Amino acid sequence: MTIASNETPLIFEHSRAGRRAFAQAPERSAVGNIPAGLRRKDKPTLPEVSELQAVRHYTRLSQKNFSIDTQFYPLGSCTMKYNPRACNTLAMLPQFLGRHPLANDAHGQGVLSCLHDLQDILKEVTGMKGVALAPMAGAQGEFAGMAMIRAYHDARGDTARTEVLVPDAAHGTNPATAVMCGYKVREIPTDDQGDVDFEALKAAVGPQTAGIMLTNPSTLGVFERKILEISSLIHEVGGLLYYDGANLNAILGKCRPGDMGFDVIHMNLHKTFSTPHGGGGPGSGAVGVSERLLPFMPIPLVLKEDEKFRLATEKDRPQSIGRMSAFTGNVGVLLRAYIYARMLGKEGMVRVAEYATLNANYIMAELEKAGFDLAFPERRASHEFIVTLKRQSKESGATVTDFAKRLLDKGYHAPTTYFPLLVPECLLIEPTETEAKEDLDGFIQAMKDIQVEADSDIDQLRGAPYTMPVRRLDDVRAARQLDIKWLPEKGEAA
Amino acid sequence: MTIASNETPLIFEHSRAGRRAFAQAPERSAVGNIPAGLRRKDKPTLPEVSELQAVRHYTRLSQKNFSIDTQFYPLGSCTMKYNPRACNTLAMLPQFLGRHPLANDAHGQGVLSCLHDLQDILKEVTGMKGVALAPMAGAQGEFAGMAMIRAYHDARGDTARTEVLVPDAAHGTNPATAVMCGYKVREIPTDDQGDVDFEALKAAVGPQTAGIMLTNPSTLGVFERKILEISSLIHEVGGLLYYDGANLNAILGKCRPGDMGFDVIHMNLHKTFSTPHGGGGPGSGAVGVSERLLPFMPIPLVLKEDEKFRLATEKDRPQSIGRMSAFTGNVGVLLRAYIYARMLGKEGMVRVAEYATLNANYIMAELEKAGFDLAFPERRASHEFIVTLKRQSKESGATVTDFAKRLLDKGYHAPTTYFPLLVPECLLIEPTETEAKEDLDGFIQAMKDIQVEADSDIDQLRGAPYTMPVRRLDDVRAARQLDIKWLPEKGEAA
Amino acid sequence: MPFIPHTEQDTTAMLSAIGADSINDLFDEIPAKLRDVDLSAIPAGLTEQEISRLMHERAAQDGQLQCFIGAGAYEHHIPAAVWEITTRGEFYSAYTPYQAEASQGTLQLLYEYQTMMASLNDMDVSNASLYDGATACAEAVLMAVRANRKSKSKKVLVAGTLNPHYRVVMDTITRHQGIELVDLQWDDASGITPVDALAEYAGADIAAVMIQNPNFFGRFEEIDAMTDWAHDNKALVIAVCNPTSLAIITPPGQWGSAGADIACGDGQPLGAPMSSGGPYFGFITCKQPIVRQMPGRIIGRTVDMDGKPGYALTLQAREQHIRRSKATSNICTNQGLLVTAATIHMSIIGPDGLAAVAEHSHANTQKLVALLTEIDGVKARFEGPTFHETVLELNQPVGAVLARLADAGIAGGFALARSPNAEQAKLDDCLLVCATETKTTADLEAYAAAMKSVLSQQQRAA
Amino acid sequence: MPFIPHTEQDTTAMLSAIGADSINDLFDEIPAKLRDVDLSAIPAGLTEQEISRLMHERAAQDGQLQCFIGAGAYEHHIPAAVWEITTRGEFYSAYTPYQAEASQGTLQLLYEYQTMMASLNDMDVSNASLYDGATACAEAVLMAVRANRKSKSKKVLVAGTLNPHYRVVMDTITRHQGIELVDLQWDDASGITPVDALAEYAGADIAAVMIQNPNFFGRFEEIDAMTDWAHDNKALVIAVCNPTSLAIITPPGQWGSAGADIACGDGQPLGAPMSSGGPYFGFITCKQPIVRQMPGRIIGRTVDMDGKPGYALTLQAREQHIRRSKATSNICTNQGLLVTAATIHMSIIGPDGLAAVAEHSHANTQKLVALLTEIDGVKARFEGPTFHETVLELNQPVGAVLARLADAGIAGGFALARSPNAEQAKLDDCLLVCATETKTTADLEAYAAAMKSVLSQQQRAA
Ligand SMILES: Cc1ncc(COP(=O)(O)O)c(C=O)c1O
Ligand SMILES: Cc1ncc(COP(=O)(O)O)c(C=O)c1O
Repeated sequence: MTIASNETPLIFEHSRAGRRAFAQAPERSAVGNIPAGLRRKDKPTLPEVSELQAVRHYTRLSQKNFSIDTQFYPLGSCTMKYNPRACNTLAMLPQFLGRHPLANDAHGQGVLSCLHDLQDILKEVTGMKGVALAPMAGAQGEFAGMAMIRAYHDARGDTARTEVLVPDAAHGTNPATAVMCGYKVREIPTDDQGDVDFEALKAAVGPQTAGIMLTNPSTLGVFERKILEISSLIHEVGGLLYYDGANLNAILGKCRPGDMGFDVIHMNLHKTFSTPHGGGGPGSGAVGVSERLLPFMPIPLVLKEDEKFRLATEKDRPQSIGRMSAFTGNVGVLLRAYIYARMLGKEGMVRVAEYATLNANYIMAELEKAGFDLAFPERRASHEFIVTLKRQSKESGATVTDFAKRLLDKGYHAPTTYFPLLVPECLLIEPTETEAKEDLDGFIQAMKDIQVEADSDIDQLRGAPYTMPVRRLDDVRAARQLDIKWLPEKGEAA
Repeated sequence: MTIASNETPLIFEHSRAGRRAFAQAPERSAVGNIPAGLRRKDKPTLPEVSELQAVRHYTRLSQKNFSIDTQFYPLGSCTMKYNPRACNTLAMLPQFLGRHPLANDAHGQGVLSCLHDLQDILKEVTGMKGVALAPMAGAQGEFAGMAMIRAYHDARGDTARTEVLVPDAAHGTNPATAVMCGYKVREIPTDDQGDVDFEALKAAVGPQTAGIMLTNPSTLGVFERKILEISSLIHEVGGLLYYDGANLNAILGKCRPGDMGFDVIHMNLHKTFSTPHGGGGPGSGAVGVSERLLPFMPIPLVLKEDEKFRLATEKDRPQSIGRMSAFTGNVGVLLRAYIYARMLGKEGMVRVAEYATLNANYIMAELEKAGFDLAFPERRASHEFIVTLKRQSKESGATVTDFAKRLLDKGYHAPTTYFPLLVPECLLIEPTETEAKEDLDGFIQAMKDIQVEADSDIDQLRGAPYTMPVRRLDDVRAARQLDIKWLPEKGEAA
Repeated sequence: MPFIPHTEQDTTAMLSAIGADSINDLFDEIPAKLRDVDLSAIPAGLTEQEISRLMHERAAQDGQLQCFIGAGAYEHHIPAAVWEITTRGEFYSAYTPYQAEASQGTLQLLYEYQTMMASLNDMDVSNASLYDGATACAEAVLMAVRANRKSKSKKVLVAGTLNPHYRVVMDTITRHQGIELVDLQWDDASGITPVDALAEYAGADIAAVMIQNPNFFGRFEEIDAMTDWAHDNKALVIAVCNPTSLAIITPPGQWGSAGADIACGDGQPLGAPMSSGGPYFGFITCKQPIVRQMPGRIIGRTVDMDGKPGYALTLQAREQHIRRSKATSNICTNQGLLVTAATIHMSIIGPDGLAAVAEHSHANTQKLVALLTEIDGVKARFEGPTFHETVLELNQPVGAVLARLADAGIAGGFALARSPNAEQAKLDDCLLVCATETKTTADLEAYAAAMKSVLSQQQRAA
Repeated sequence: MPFIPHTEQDTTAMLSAIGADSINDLFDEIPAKLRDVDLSAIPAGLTEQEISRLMHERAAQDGQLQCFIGAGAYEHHIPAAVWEITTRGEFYSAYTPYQAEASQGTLQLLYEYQTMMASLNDMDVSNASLYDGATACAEAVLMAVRANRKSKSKKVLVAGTLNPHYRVVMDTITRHQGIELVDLQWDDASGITPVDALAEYAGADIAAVMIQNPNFFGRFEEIDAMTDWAHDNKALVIAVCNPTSLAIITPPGQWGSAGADIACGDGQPLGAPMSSGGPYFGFITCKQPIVRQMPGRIIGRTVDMDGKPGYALTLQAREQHIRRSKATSNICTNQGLLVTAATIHMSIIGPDGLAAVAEHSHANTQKLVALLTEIDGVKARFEGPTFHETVLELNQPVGAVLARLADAGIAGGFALARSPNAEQAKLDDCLLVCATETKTTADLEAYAAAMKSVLSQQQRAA
């Protein structure tokens, strides 16, 4: 409808010199003793608009987004489930928002107790021996994890370990992280059932192996069945196991990375623990560790002593890999995760995995019946699974992108496309546990309808989307004719 | 765009027996000692949905509305200006929300002091001698006002006054209210300049005149120039003057009803004092009175005694017309109005009238230049003015409804249509002070473009709107084939 | 200039387009002597930061008591989602849905609301809200008098157990239309209206009988017998109900053999915070045949030019903007945003959730009454079951006890001595208490402990 | 089952479609010995009402101190509209905008953000956020080392006046990549880095020089001389800035004759509440030629199939999901929602508003320092002007003083003894204070009065 489909001018186009939301800032005043030479002479290009103009502009912009609150969003690997509103409301209580990070612990017993309890809950549900909440997203959790592995080897004088093993299905953050921690990455292939190719793995391990980074269930949507064998193999050669917890939703309360033999794990609290993704973040990548990595955990940690809570420092944790953020990490995100965890409770944790898995297997079964090819038809889906359009794309020319864009027209966010890289023309579909059967059915029907369209009217399909604020965007031009900042002289939207 | 343009099923269509937002209510429990015979046997048709389903449904529904936060909304007589967000946030502080209306005054000094200060501010800005905040909307304020006029006459034993004078341009609530207060309504015609026809008025007044209900500036968008003469005339015959404050925005801080000689006035705080209209309400119709009506004000009033605040009761105010609501009126609305009034301050009040009037006169001037006919071309606009499409409708066949619907397509809410009733094919246009020149220019351009379309492609115009969630609706069918409740057996949206 | 976007250039350009020299010129039609306004008594404008600080200070003055007061306003858990969605700009800052095509969000929601409210009352139709429970009762009386074509009397019998705050508003509003409201006395032992009280009116011309159930004392009226009596005597029945109770208590549509004709009340328990008294919203529902006598807005489902379903205001010919002096009511602005909240609230908690809330509120009140009546000097005033409010009798002046409880952070209930209904006010040692589902056992015990301590101190002091 | 919509019938139907007997069967590929999890140590689930009560209790424990701490996190007024819009579901509950056509809201907002942030720093380009100021500094170092093709050394000179919390994180993150961070000592009298301190590195292979201005002590560095020195010596310049200061202080793009090459910092002062340390967001901006070395997401404007403008992620070939082990950083999830808030915040307050905030924060800090240094036992530690933070020296142990001030409801500042930078920690009688525009004169006076009373009591006790 019109509300959002008109082109929306940039906020700068509403700007007029001297306009301002006058209730929102004091009048200008003298600059006191700051020497003129240190002062800015030009005016930065911030918009000069009224409060109403800003409110209207951003309210309208918001309407141009798909989101969990408005659409089914089966984005594989991303766990787009309902973000309970109470988590936001309660994490934003004024005392929580108003506390300075360097205020003393005595005036922070409330927030610290929540963080401490969250550490405990995450320990229990992952089976790890310690949990640190410092990392600010999954990738930073990975960094903390790999840095701990490195610190462990270093502490033992075991410095010949230069290599980290990463399955070819891994998320890009895994190899990128290993490199940031000074390791070389060796890719391990996947077998035709979606498991790690065990023989290849055996061939790859050795004294140079610092560790392996795995996610289980993997990004292929299947549970790594030989996980215990892999764990023994790596440990035997002196390596450690890293668990990428992006897929923890699949097994929450059903089985635990700690029991599988992992030494370190990060959790994406913005996935499994339902903190919102906010159009890109923030997240939280809390890490859990086994006994041997306890000394190396990042700080701060919340300690409980005599019923009082305090933040551990370098003094308490001399072997720590250090700090990941200026202060205490994404505390507001952690509060949301804590509230969510308490609302789930022990009974609720396991239901997450159960119904997420039920939903994924249901869509998988129905799509298979409808003639779609599964990447791993003989496997159970975990909380997600992969459809490959390789055959169709040959038959009709319809690509994964075509399907994705057409789904938008039908009111569904597209699944993850072209990831993992090793499955051609793939869609990674993750419905999550918070979606109802009839919404899954709607999505299944949409997929079938698009298939019909692919077979009957490929040009129509290729033109999708038709009902979004814009049609398919020119990515190549975006990179070639780089326009990443509005310039006053550019004037009206080019 | 798709987000909202799909037909949205009713919430009941998402309902499944046994589904529920389980975090939101305790488990069912025994009904204790309530006898079985008193208990309900059937289940009411409330939806059984998950929390996500409810959130998604109503978030999507909201996107189908035009609103101040998303569109220019020049709805005459309605003062659709920016509702500052802080007013909402601060009126919803937990202590305000959590206070029971029957809690003692000692635990309500904060809220009562705000209401008391608001009474004072409204007194000053209207020039009245007392203000009562009890009425819950304009129409209830009118009722309170007319009931006070009646109580005044009755208290003086002056019971022969049976008639209330109402200009033909008046809002429907005026005559409806007069009747609820037991009066007969006599309509007074308007002269060709938009003023009350003074000769007709003179002829109509007499010992039977209880009073007159006026709004000034009137709903014709012009200031009643003979107001002082009218006031003398009515007072001479022993009648009282009622001021319908719906248009107070036009004169805020510029001139005062009290100074014009009005005896009672209601204010629509949801207009002039910018509390949100909420898709239909709530409002607040605070009333202000002259000296002689002070004893009759509705209760409760907030009294200040020894720096403490308390609510006046029947004992304090034996001649009061009584209570308008179970408790203290729409307190939350009053808090919003208070916050807004304090943010405006004395300097801000007058700017409201000034810029609201500037905006209206500007659009009026530009539309006149563009060939539109004004209802009163020789008059200044107040904060609003009237365009009449009588000529065009003859020439091209385009009606006010056609213009209104086409404006929606262009992203503007329609002005008020076909009101006041005495001007044929009229649009009552009120931009308010919070809209910027370029948005007014956009609206003016849209009006011109529609005129062009009216002259060139009337069928296209008649088909509008095209970009809303629905096209023009069949009002006749709505009234004839009454469907005002969903029935399970109706099934899918009929 | 807070909230005003005009730059100096804008203003200049606009004035020149108008052909005026200054903004002041635009006011030149206003008589000069009116144009000199002194606003010096109004304080200067505050920034948002300043007003924010002020309002936080004022809010802090009010504190936050543990609330055991009911009497027409009830503390219930409101899901966080309710007001987060309700205050979205598109709902919050929209006007009445006069342009239906650009208001389908609000209109569909109201249609859903009408469905829920009608069903909760088991009545045929609902309007889209009135101001509050009290004005809903007043409008219901006016409506009944209009609707009862068989009656000429404009006489309405009103159970004396009606919420007294509603009763006084009914006086204010119906006073000028020749309506006669006759109060029925309740039975002193049971706190309900004896059907016998009606006997004296048998055969008289009565337009309607108004009954609140559960009544103001929390007690259950003999709704079936009263309803049948009214219908036998050609009077309409106006039911007044708390919507929470309707999840588990016989709804008005099922009273007696034919059901009530009009059912109304206050929607506050469905998602509106207590807020010192408002905004709440009044609901009114009725039987189909008298829908054209209904006051207020009604939304209907219809179709657009393409035959696609959509929603619009309907039956507007009842309303003041069309019918003017002959309208069913003068109401225009209603309580739309509260209805928005209530609709979302009902959707989230659902029929089972609402029933659970009712059950727990009932159970908590029973528990509280049991704890309190164990204390020396406290006993239940009326015999028989209650819903979620109960009248207790103290052996000491209630006002002083409540003041002491408030010092201990407890809003202990409503002193019936403060009832604006003079008959009720005679129950001057009585206290109406209420404990909703928001109270834990610890809360109830804390109240009982505080009461015990207050009573024993007062006793000692006396 | 909170948050799970499945009815029993749904579950049964779905299992039968799958061909499984029970949900448990769906986990049959998991080795049996892993499938027996004991969660008994986790508490049972709470309803929203219960968790709400718990969180309110915990929040109350923290209280609300008057805050005079800065040191990297600043209390500023945040317009109410900022978070009301930011937490709208469409922003709050959206993922990273991978499907551009269904994410134009977030994408256009980010494009606007990039414009504002680049302009505030007077740099060519901005990314769409990093985690926080500390990690932004670490990424800036890695980026500079990659970007400075002329340098082989991976050696970066870092002003010792850099925020010490940033400095330790830089260690954590850059440690494994052969980076050498060399700290420069400040001048003891003025609290700034003497240009002379650089002399010893003249002609050496230095990849970059990092300077914070205003520095951690609130003092202004000799940015022009340092920048020119660096460029003369083929080193890049990394500027670290507080965005509030940029409204009135020379921005990095104007440092020296060529401007800094990379400018970064923490965006918290632009609309993020202090929240015990997060979530905030890191910003990073740079000169156009090195944009391909930038970490994190970048949004570009492009056109759609119809030639209509639109926005999309661009230059993704730098990122981990494409470049994997060769990416410019491993960052994936960033701090998008905080950037949303900051963009709305900057739009509402505008350039003049931000300048006014900076000016008032400066003036308030000056006033506070004047009041405090009137007290016996308090003096300014460094000579010269400061922005909105100043180091004071007390004649008593700072820790004890702060504890007493906290009892009086005042968070009095940051004790430099707690600095993780050992050199800074030597300033162990020193206190870093900050008074932003949120403080009234009465607040400043109350702080001074409390300080006076605490110091005189401590003196007496000693
Ligand atoms: C499998 C996997 N690993 C790691 C990550 C990185 O997590 P984050 O985005 O929180 O940095 C993701 C997130 O997309 C992921 O899907
Ligand atoms: C001129 C006029 N008078 C009275 C009213 C009635 O006010 P309310 O809707 O608040 O009852 C209105 C509102 O539309 C109006 O425009």
